[in-house]
Amino acid sequence: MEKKRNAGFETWLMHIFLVSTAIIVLYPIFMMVMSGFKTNAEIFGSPFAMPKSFNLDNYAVIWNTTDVPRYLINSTIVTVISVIVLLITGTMAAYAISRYKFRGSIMVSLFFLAGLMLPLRLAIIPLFVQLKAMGLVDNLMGLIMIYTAMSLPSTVFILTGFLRSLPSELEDSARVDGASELRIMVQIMVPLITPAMVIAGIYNAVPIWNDFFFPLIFIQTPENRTLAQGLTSFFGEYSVNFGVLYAGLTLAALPVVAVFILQSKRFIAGMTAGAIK
Amino acid sequence: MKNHLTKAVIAATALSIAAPAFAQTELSFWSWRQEDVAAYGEIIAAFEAENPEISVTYTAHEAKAYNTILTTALAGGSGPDIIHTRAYGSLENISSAGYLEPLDGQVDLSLLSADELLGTTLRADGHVYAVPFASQTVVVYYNMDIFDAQGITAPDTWDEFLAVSQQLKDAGITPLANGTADGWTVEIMSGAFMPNFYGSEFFGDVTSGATTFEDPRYVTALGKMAELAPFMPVGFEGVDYATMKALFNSGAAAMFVGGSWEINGFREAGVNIGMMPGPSAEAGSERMVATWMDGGYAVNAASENKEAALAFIRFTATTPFAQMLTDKLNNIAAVDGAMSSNPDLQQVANFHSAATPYIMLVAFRFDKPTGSSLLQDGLQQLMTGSKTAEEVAADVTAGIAAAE
Amino acid sequence: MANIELRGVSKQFGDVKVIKNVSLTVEDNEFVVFVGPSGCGKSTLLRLIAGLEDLTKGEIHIDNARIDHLAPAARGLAMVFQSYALYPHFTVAQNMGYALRVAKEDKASIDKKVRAAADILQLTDYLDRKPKALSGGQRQRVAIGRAIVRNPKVFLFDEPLSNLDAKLRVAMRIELTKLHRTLNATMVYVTHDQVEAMTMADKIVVLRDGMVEQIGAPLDLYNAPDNRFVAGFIGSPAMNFFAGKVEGFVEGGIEISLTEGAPLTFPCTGSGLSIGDAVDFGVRPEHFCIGQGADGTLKGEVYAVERLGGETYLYLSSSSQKELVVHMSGDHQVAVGDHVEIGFSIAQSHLFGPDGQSVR
Amino acid sequence: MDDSEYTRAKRRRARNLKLWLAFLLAPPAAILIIFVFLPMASAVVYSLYDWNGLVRKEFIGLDNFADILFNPNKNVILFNAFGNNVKVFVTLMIVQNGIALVLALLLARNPRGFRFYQVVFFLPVILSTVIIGFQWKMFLNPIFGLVNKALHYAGLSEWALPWLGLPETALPSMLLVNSWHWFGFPTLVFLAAIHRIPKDFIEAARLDGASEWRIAREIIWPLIAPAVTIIVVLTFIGSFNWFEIPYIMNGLEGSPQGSTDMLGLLFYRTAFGSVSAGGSDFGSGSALAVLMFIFIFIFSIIATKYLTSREVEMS
Repeated sequence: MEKKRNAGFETWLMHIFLVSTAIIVLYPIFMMVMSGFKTNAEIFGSPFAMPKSFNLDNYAVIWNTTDVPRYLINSTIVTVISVIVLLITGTMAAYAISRYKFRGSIMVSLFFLAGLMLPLRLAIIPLFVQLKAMGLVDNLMGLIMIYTAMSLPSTVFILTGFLRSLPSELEDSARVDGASELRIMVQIMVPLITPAMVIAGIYNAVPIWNDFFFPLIFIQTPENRTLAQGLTSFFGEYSVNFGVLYAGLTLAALPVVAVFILQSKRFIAGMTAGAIK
Repeated sequence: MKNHLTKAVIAATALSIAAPAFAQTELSFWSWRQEDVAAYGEIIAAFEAENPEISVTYTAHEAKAYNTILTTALAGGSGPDIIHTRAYGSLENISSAGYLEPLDGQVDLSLLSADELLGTTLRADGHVYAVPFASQTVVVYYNMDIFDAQGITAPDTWDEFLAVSQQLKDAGITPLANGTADGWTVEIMSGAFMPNFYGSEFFGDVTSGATTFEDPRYVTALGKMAELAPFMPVGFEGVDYATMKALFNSGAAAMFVGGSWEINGFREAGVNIGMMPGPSAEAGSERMVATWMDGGYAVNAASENKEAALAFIRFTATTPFAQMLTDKLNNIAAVDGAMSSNPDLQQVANFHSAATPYIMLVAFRFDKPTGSSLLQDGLQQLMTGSKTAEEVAADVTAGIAAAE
Repeated sequence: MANIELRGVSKQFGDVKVIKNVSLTVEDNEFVVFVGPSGCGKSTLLRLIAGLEDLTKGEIHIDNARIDHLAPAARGLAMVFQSYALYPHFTVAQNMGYALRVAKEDKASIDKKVRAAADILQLTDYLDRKPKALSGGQRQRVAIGRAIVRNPKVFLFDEPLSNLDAKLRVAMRIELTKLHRTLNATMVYVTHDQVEAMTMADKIVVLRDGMVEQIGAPLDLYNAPDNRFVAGFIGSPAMNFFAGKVEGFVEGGIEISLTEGAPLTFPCTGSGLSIGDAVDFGVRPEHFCIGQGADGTLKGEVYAVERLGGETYLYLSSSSQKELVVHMSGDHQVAVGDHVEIGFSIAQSHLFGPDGQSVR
Repeated sequence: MDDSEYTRAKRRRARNLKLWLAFLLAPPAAILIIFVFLPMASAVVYSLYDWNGLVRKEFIGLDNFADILFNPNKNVILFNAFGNNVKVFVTLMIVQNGIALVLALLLARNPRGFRFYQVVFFLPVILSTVIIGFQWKMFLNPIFGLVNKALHYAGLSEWALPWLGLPETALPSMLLVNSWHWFGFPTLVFLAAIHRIPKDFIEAARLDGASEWRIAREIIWPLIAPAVTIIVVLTFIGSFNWFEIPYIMNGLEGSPQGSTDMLGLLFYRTAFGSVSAGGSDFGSGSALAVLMFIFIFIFSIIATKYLTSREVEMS
C-alpha cells in the first residue's frame, strides 16, 4: 500500500514537471502569435489579455513594406537546394567511409570530422575574397555552397553511423547478383537509410533556414535577401512598433514550424529510435 | 541539375530587376540608413532626371552590421560605387586603406566649411575622402503637453533642471526617457549635459594634450551625470534605444536626450515636442550643444564607374541636394545654402551659435580602444553607482593613453 | 554443370594468413561441404570462390576456366547467406528477380522464372510480401529462391541453416538435399555443424586454421580419419581419446600401453613411430559396449546418464580419464554411481601419432 | 591468357574500385576543402601579417598572437571574453543539459502525452535564433516586457529587474533564453540513448529493488555515455562559438560593461570594427580566429577521447 501511494505521488510530480515545461515552452510562442494581432497600446496596457480583434493590420504592414514573398522564395531555394546537395554529397562520403576498407580511410573520416569543429564564421574574410573570385558573391549559389560545406561534416557523421549498422551481407548478396557498386549503393543501401537522411536533413535545414550571418555579408542586392536577413533589417526599421515586430517574428517562424509539425512523427521517430535495427 | 536551377534562379532575378535602359551606367549606393529608403529614392530620382545616362540603386543594410558588410566587401575587392560612410575614425579606417577616391580637386567643395570637412579628411594625407552630408546636434527634447499640464516651463540651469525633474517624478511621470542599455545613447546623453560643465576650452585642451580626462573640469561634469540616475526610468540599466523612444512617444516619459535626427520620428509619432540645449551650469553661463559631422558620401576607389559615381558625388555637394536633404530627411545639411522651412531645424541651427565638438566621436575614435567605448562603459558604471566620477575619469584617461 | 578447382589458394588480411595454400576439386554436380570450427577460414574460402574477396595467391577454375580475376556476378554462381541478406525494401518477387533485373532480362521472363522458383519452394502466395512479413523458414526459402532463379552453375551456401530452429533445420536439410537432386547443380556448402556435413555432403572438406585437414566422403572421414583433429571433429558425441605410449613393435603392428588396462597390439604398416612415443588411442562412443570387450576393457564410474528411450548415453569417469562417453542403442538400466566395465575392439578403434596423424 | 593478364584483370578491378571511391569522395571533399579548409588556411596566413586596418602589409610571424595574448591592454578584454565563454559552457552543461536529462528520464517512462511532449520540447529548437533573441529581448524589457509585468501581477515587483541591463543578470538571462531555445535537442538525444538500452537491464534492476534514482544513476547514466559525449562536445563547440544570442540581445560590445562579451563578439569587433569600438584589424582578428580554431579543435578532440574512453560496451 505504502509503496503504491508513493508511486502515485511520483507520477503526479512527473506530470507536473512535464506540463509546466510544456507551458514554459508554449506560452511564449503563444504570446508571440497573439501579440502579432495587437496594437502597441494593447501590448503595453494589457499584455496578457487576448487581442481585441484578430485583424491582420500588422501583417499588412509587413506585406506592404517588405518583400516577404521574395525572401520566402529565396530562403526556400537556398534551403532546399543546400539540403539536396548536402544529402547527395554527404551520402557519397559517408558511404565510402563506412562501406569500404581502404588505406587512409581513418584519415578521410577524420578530415570530415575536423570540419565539425571548425567554425567557418571565423574565416569570413578569406571566404569572401574567395567567393568574390568565384563570382559567387551576391548569388544564392554562393550561400548554397557555404551551407553545404558547413553542414557536410555533421551529415557525414550522422549517415556514417547509420550506414555502418547495415549488414555487409546485403552488399555481398547484391554483388553476387551482379549489381555494380553504384547500383548497390543507390538501389540497395541508400533506401535503407532514409530515416537517417530525414534526420540529417532537418538537423541541417533548420540552421540554414534561420541563418542571417552569411546572407548579411554575401547578399548585397535586396532581391537576393533571405527571410532571416530581410527580417533582421526590417526589425531595425520598425524597432518601436512592437505589434508589427511580433507579427514579423510569427511570419518568419511559420514555415519551419509547419514543416516540422508535419514531419515531426518521422523526425522524432528517427531521432529517438536511433538506427534501423 | 544544380546548374539548371542556378540558371533559373539567376534568370528569375534578372527578369525581376530588368532595367529598361540599355547603355546606362548603373551605380550602386550603400548606406546604413534603412529609415531613409523612401527619401533617398526621391533624391535619386531628381539626380537621374538630370543625368539620364546614370541610374543609382540605393541599398540600405542592417545598421549594426553595416561596418562588417562594408569592410568585408571592400577587403574582398568588391563593394558599391558610392559609399555612405561615417565620419572621423570610421572613415579613416577605410580611407587610409586606400579604398576611397580622394575628392579634392575632383569635386567642388566650396560650399563646405573647413570644420565640416574635418570629419571626412584623412589626417595622414590631408585629402578629403567624402562629401559631408549632415551635422548632428545633441538636444534635450521635452513633451510640451506634459510640461503644460504640470505647469512647468523649460528649465535653464542645472538646478532648475533637477527641480523640474523632481516635480515630474513626484507627479508619477518618468522625467527622462533615457536608459543605459545601449552604450551609445548614454554617450549622447553626456553630450547634452557635460559640455556646459567642462566648458568650451576643454576640447582644445584635451586634444592638444594640454590636459587629460582627469582634468577637474571633466571630473565635475562626469559627477553631474550621476545625479541624473534617479530621474531615469525604473530599470534604466535595461532600457534600450527602442524602449526609450517608446517611453517618450507614449508620453510615459517627459524628456528625451537625443540627436537632432530624432525630430522626424517624434513628429511622426505625434509628440508635441519642444527642444532645448542642455541646461547651463549656473544662471547666465553658456548653454552649449555638442555637434558632429554624421558622415559623408564617398566613391569606391575600385569602382568601374568612377566618373558616373563622381557625378553623383558632385551632386551631393550642391545646394539643391542639401535642400532635399533638409526637406525630405529633416537633416541639417552640411552643404551651405539650404533653407529650411522647418521651424524645428531652424531652432536646432540656432543652437549652433554655442557649439562644441561631440568629443569622443570627433577626436577619440581613431585608435583602439576608442574614447567612446571607454566613456560608454564608464558612464554605465557611474550611473549604476559602481564607480565614482574620479574612477571613471581615470579609466578613460588610462584607456586613451594605452590606445594604439 | 560445373566443376570447381582451387589451386594453391591463399588469403591474407594484413599480416594474418587466413587461408594457407588450399587446393581442392569440386566435381560436377557434387554437394561439397566445408566444415570446421569457427575461425577455420571456411567462410573466407567460400567468399574467395564467390569473388567477394580477392585471392592473395593461387588460382580458381570453374569448368576448367580460370575465374579468380572476374567479378562475382561474372563467375556464374549464386550464393545463399547466413542472414539470408534479403533486401528489406523489396518484395519477395523483387528480391528473387533482382539479379535478372540487373542483367536486364525482360520483365515477362523474369516473372516466369520467379514464379517457377516460387513454385518449387512453395512461396507463390508470398510473392508480394516484404521479408519483414515472413517467418524464418520462409525467408530462408526466399534466399534459396533468389539463388535458383539465376540458374547458376554453382550454388554457394554460407551456413544457411544456422538461424533456424532445430526442427526446421532438419526439414530444410532434407529439402536442400532434394533440391540438389532436382537442380542437378554443383553446390558448395559451409557449416560448422558436422551433422549437416555428414547428412548432406557427397564430399566433406575439413578445414582447420586455414588448411585442409582431410577431404573425403562422409563415411570415409568417419571410418578413416586422417588425423586426430578430423577424428574428433566428425562424429557426435566426439571420439574418446586415451593417452598411450609406444612400447614395442611386433610383426604387422605396434604394441602400446594405456594408463589403464592391458597393453594392446595395434595393427599397422610402417608407422614411423619409435618406442616411447606418446600416442592417442581413440574409440567412438558408439563403439563401446557394456561388459568385456573383444580386445580391451575399461572400468569407470557413471556420473551422468541420458536415457532417450531409443538410445542411452553414459558419462563415465575413471582413474585415468575424467570424461568418457558411451553411446548405446536401446534403453539400459544404469544408475549414477554404478561402476561399469566397457569394452572395445581394435578394429573399431583409431591410433594417432605424436604429430596427430593417423597410424594405419 | 598468360598469368600477367589475370593479374592485369585483377588490377583493373582494384583500380575501378579506387576510381569509384574517388568518385564518391571527391565531390564532398572538394566542397569541404574549397569552402571550409581553404578559407581557414587563408585565415592562418592572414594572422601572420601586419595589417593596416584592411590592407595587408609585411609578414610579422606570430606578433599578432603575442599582441592579443600578452599586450596587457588587450588581453584583459580577451580573458574577460574567454571567462564568459567558460561560464556559458558550465552553465549550459548544468542548466540546459541537466534539465534535458531529467526530461529524457521522465519521457523514457512513457508518460501519457509522450508524443506531444516530444514535439513541444523540440519546437523552440527549430525556431530561428533571430526570432528567439528578439522575442525574449522584448519579453525581458524592464518596462514593457512580459517577464516584469508578470512579476508585478504576482506581487513580486521588487524582483522585476532590468534583466539585460545589469552586469549581474544579463548573462544569466541570456543563458536561460539559450536553454529555452536548445533544451529539446539534448532531451531527444538522451531519450534516444535511453531507448537504446535493452529493457532487460532496467527491468532486472527494478526486480532487484533498485530505486528509480539508483537506476538512473547506476544503470542509465553509464550506458548513455556515448550520447553524453556527443552532447558535451557539441555544447562545448556551441559555447565557445556563442554569438547570435548576445549579439541580438545586447549588441556587439558585450554590454553592460563586457559582462556578456564573448570570444565570437570580440573577434567580430576586432576584425570588422564597429561604430563605437573603432576600426577593423584583420590581422589581430584572424589571429584571434586562429587561436579559437586551435582551442576548440584541441579541446574537442581531448574531450572526445576522454569521454569515449569511459563509454561502456553494451552487448
